[in-house]
Amino acid sequence: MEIVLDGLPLARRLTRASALLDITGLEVRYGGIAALRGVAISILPGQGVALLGANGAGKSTLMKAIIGLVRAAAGEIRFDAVPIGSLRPDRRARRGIGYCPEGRRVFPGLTVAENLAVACWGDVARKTDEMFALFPALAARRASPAWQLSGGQQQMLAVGRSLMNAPRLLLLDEPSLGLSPLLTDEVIGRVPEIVAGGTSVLLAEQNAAKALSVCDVAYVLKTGVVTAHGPAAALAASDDVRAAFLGG
Amino acid sequence: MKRIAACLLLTAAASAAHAASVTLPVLVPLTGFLAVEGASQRNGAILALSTPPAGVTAKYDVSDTGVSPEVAVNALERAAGDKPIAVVAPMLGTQMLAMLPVAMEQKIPLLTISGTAAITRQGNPYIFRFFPDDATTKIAQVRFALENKGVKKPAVIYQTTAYGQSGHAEIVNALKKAGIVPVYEEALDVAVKDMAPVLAKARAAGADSLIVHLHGGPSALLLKAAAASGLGLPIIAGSGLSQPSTINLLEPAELAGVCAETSSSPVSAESPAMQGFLDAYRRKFNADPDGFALAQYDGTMMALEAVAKGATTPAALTQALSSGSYAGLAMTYKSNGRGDMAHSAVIICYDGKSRIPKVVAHYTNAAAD
Amino acid sequence: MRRADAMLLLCVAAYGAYAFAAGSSYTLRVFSVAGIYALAAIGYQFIFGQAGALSLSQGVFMGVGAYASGILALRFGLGFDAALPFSVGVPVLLALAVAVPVLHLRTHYFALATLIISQMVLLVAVEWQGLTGGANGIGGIGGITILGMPIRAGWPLAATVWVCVALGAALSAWLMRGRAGHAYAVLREHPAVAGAIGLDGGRMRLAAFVLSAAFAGFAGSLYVHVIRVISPDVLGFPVMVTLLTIVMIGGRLGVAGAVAGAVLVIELPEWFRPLREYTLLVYGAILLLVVVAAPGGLVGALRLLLPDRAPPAPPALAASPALAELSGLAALSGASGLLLEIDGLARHFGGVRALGGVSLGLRAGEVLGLIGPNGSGKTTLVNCVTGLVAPDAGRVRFAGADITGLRADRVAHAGIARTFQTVALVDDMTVLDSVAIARPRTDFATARAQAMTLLDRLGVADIAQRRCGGLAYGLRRRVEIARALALQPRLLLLDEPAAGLNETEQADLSRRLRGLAADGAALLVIEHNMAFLAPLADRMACLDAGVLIAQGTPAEVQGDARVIEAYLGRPAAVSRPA
Amino acid sequence: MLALQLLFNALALGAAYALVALGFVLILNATGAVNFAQGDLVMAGGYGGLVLARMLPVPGVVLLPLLMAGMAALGLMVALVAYFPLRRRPPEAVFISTIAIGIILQNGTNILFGPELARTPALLGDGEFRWLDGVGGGLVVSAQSVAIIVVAALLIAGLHLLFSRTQFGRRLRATAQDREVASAIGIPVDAMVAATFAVGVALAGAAGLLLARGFFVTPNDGGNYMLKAYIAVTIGGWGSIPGAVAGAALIALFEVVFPALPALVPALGGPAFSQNGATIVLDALILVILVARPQGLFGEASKARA
Repeated sequence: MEIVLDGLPLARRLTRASALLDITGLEVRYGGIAALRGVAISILPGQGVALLGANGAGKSTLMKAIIGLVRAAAGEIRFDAVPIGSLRPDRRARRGIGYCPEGRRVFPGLTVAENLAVACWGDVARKTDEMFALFPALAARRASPAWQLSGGQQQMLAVGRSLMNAPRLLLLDEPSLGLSPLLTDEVIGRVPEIVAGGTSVLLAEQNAAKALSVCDVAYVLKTGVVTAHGPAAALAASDDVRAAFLGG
Repeated sequence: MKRIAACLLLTAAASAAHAASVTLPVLVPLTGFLAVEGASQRNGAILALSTPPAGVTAKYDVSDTGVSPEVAVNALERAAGDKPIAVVAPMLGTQMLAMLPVAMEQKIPLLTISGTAAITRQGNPYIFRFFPDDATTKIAQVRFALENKGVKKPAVIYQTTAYGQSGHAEIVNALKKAGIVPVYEEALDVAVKDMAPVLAKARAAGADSLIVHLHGGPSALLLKAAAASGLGLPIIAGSGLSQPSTINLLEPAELAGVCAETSSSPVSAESPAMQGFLDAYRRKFNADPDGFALAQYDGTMMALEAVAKGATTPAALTQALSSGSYAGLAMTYKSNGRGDMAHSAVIICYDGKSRIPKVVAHYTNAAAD
Repeated sequence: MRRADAMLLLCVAAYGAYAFAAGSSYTLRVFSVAGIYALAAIGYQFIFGQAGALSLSQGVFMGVGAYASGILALRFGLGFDAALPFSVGVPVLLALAVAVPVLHLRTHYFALATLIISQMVLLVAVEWQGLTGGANGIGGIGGITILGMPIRAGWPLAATVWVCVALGAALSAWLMRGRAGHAYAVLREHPAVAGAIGLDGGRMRLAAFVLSAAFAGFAGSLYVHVIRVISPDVLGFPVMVTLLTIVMIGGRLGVAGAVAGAVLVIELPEWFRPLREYTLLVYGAILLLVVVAAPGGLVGALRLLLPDRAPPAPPALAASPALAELSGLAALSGASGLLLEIDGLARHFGGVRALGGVSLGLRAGEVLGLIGPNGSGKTTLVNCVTGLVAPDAGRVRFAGADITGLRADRVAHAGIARTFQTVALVDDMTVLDSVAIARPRTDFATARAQAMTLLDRLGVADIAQRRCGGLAYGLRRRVEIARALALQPRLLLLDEPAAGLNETEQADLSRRLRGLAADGAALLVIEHNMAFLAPLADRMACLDAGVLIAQGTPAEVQGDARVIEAYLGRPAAVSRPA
Repeated sequence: MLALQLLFNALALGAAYALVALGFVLILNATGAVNFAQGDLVMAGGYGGLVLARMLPVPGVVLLPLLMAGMAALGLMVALVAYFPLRRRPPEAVFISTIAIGIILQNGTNILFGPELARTPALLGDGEFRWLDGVGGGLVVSAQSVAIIVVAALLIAGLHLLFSRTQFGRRLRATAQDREVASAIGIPVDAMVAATFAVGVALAGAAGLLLARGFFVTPNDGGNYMLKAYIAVTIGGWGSIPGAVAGAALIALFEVVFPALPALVPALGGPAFSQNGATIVLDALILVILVARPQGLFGEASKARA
């Protein structure tokens, strides 16, 4: 067990070749302002990875850079060892990256079933049934327009939608946002199941304890820089995490 | 009279006294809601300009005036730079009103077929109108309705355009003189599609006939709706219905018993000279001429004849047009002192079997002569 | 004036010189008509450019002005000059009448509303034949006379029209110089900020609309005496489309754009007249090409090609008059001794509870840190206090007065300033002007000098003349805080001021904020960054799901079990698959 | 009987207007921009029908799919020329670029076909059915009007099926609702927007063919249809598809039934019930709707426009 601050440990260098997602030297700028600087992250197949950090630390920006909604000013993003940095978002999604945006952003005028269907390029009926099995609360509301759902149901729908195309990597951006603790448990509690199904998960969360409890590995972002990373259990006990949120 | 016109046309070469080359630009609306009428104007003028009297060569350029006064004035100012002997001016009344002061400044005679009454009432010596004004045509329309159709309780339906409002005033005037008040009046926008409400209201008002003063398209829509609803009332329409391109959209049966006023009906080919014009027009433009085309042809020809007789400056031409008389194909043209050259109108009627109307009545506005 | 704008005006002047030298009545007439459209377009820039509202009634204002002048000339023999109060006044009255129901509508709804009003005016003009002559219009209107002197067609007329254009352009430039132009830029780009710095957006939009109508009416009265006929054509949609095209092609802002656009758009079809029926086809194609190729219009394109030289030096610091001191504010507090009292404030959005009855107090000279997870209602609280959002329930009292539901600009004038979570500065404006604009009731030169003092106070005086667009994040933050301070607030609400700042910058900001509090201002600081907030705040409060869950000293709040849980959460009560 | 006749006429006219409005609202939803050429595209559809009819002497119903395919291609061109280069600009830019497209279409057809009235072939035939001839003028139902209603109903139903039952249609809707997320879950949004233009313009073309039989077509007709679509969409609720259909129906009622009310109810009268009066009353009604119920009659309150 080791925690490495602002460095690249030897172990990580060894795993790069087999990584599902490998990011090096990523820099993203908004106007003249760097939102991410020199970010390096690696995710193995079947791994649950927590991305921790306070508001404004750059978690969402990193998610968007991976799916392609923001352009990287520098650095490389490899998925399955293939550089994807120049691809359009829809191309990246079709290669096997599922994206569940911050704030849910379900399609309000589409029904629950339709929200799921539009994200699927395979057997829609089978995948839809799978999602209803994963989130039974959604099954009862399959014909309701998404805007009528409660916040928790919308979040489940957004997660379900991002899983419809059987992604190998799922990007979950702040799924607990605006949810009660009970609902947060219900949504984040699905992560181990998803990981067990063979999908790697990158979970950006400000609810650090919960995120760490369901992930194997964690990265801590602070003002656009990775300040710590390591096994989840180690980070849970670390002062770095607490510091990232509550100062000190 | 018509024989004289024919002779004039055939012997034009012999009567040429002077050789002259003149510029006579054609400024007419080729885009916008009056583009059909403008095209008739252009064709009539071009036919005259391309077959001028012997000894005269006419240079002409065609320019679009659209429908706004501003563009028409620009076009006239631009044409004035070429030192024209006269210009063919658009039939849109508002454009003519705007062009009149410029014509006065530049001393250029305007040859037009606009029916708007006001344009010859501005005291402008440079306006020459070769189409009977609204008073003449509407008196003909109303007299025909009263005298031939026995109309007592007419419904008057007109357009909200300059053409429609100007004609409407004259219709109501003419009816008033005969002591008749329309039982129903309605003004229609050119965009009105469904004529059923108008017909229903006319019927509900107890109308015994429709006196219609609409542009070509709306006239056709009205006739279609009337035929479909089995209205069964006499319809006496305005010159909008005399255009062959409009008539072609209607089935002959839909036209049965419908009459309309116009200045002339070239497709009816009442005389050999008119037949000659009809043939020449069809050859050149692959279309049928209407009364507007013939009037503009006559008017342009009158000017060219005057040139042939020595009126080779705008001033001389103005003088010649305002004092002379010309036996054209449609009628004899002579100014009443204000620039109104045409003083008679015809009524055409359709028999329900053919799209070619018969000229059933000629009316001359004696008061204007 | 910017170099690009000057260059465009020079081009127009050169063309004008050519037109006058050529002396053909055709060229001069078209140039005169272009001048009339230029005037109407300069007016259109107020509402469409400055206020950023797509109005489709500018053509009708011009037409109404034309009708007013034309009818007065025909019925009462009034000359162009004598009729001016009416030809400008009638469209202005129409604009005022229309503004009440529709001016608050946004984007396409405003566009459609103004379009429909235009259609109604056109119908009235066509139907009211007794007054307007109906569709036939009325001819025989005299040319322009000034003090009884008739202006001949040709160069005297063109000169008269273009003198009017020059006067109109000068008036427009004068009205939009200094504060007003910058105020409209803020209103257009960041409407919420406009309220927060005390600008009355509604009144500004109304002023722009009325000015548009006035210019249009003036242009219309020229038009009717040049075309010498009144007809409904001048009220028709094509005139409106022409004006819109002029401004889109020339540029939405800056009189140079309107003038150059008008000359191009009016002259172009005349240049292509030899193409006959293809004229308008080619015109349409060129219009499309220009819109696609030059998004900012001619002005925008030229400004890229001809960037401005180095800006003039800022006002000297030494000469800056000092701002009134902020101290002595404690006396203004309410009976309870609190400057700000929030009592039971609640707000729902749709079915979501953003604030569920929050009560808080703040004394003068105190710094209160407000923390809470994302979505816990912190920003909504600030929005409710500053009048951006109306609360469903609860009261807000400030310095003893009830300010609940007060409009944002009034709240600002009462002495409450704020910053925004995402920095909202106008990219094209200089730092100095961005701050000076918020100085209330001060002439702009003084305001700029005072703004220098504030910039200096925040350590950014050296970038005063730079445009905000290219600034680094930390600098933008400080400019925004300086702008809030320019209101001389007694209460300052800061929404995540440290976000995006590095540690040195944070320390610097913290020191400066403490200084403000020491002067007697009250500060409410929303922040996630505890390292920054804890030393700065006298007290801290924590919101979670719209409810206050803790209040006390920073140490107390940071150690509170509920706060830690709200931030770090409990471990999920799920078992991992084996 | 007259009332029935007028309602039927309004239904036929409203059905055609609904297609115009639907094409408009689809593009509006997908791009957030007003396609000001929509009316001119309806006009172009009329002339397209004319061209096809000259090449193929078959009933209009057979020409309709061909025309819609051709118009869809034209829609793609419009998207390529007037929308995609401007998609990152404020919506006013597309406003102007589509006005330019309208100018080009209007003058292009004027050059190609001349200004005369033109007429497309009937969908099926020109027959008409008459009932109760004796009673108050009887009820006349032309085959063309029935065909318009049936074709429009089929197209609207087809559109509904497309949007609710096909992946393609659902993805079009998803793209219209949140373009960024749509692209992030794998939907090629540019292709979807282009497809929306194709569908929207194909509908305009269909409306053109339907309208140009009974009401003819000239190159100047575009502006009028554009205004109708704009108004229908606003009455119904900006972006609402059922709203656009209802708005179109309301416009048709105001054109056909409202001005005829004095013939139905003799007590009514006055200038309000003239054809122009009806337009002013409708205009005033729209202003009231805009001010009092900004989300339109069918829009959701959540999509407020202020």
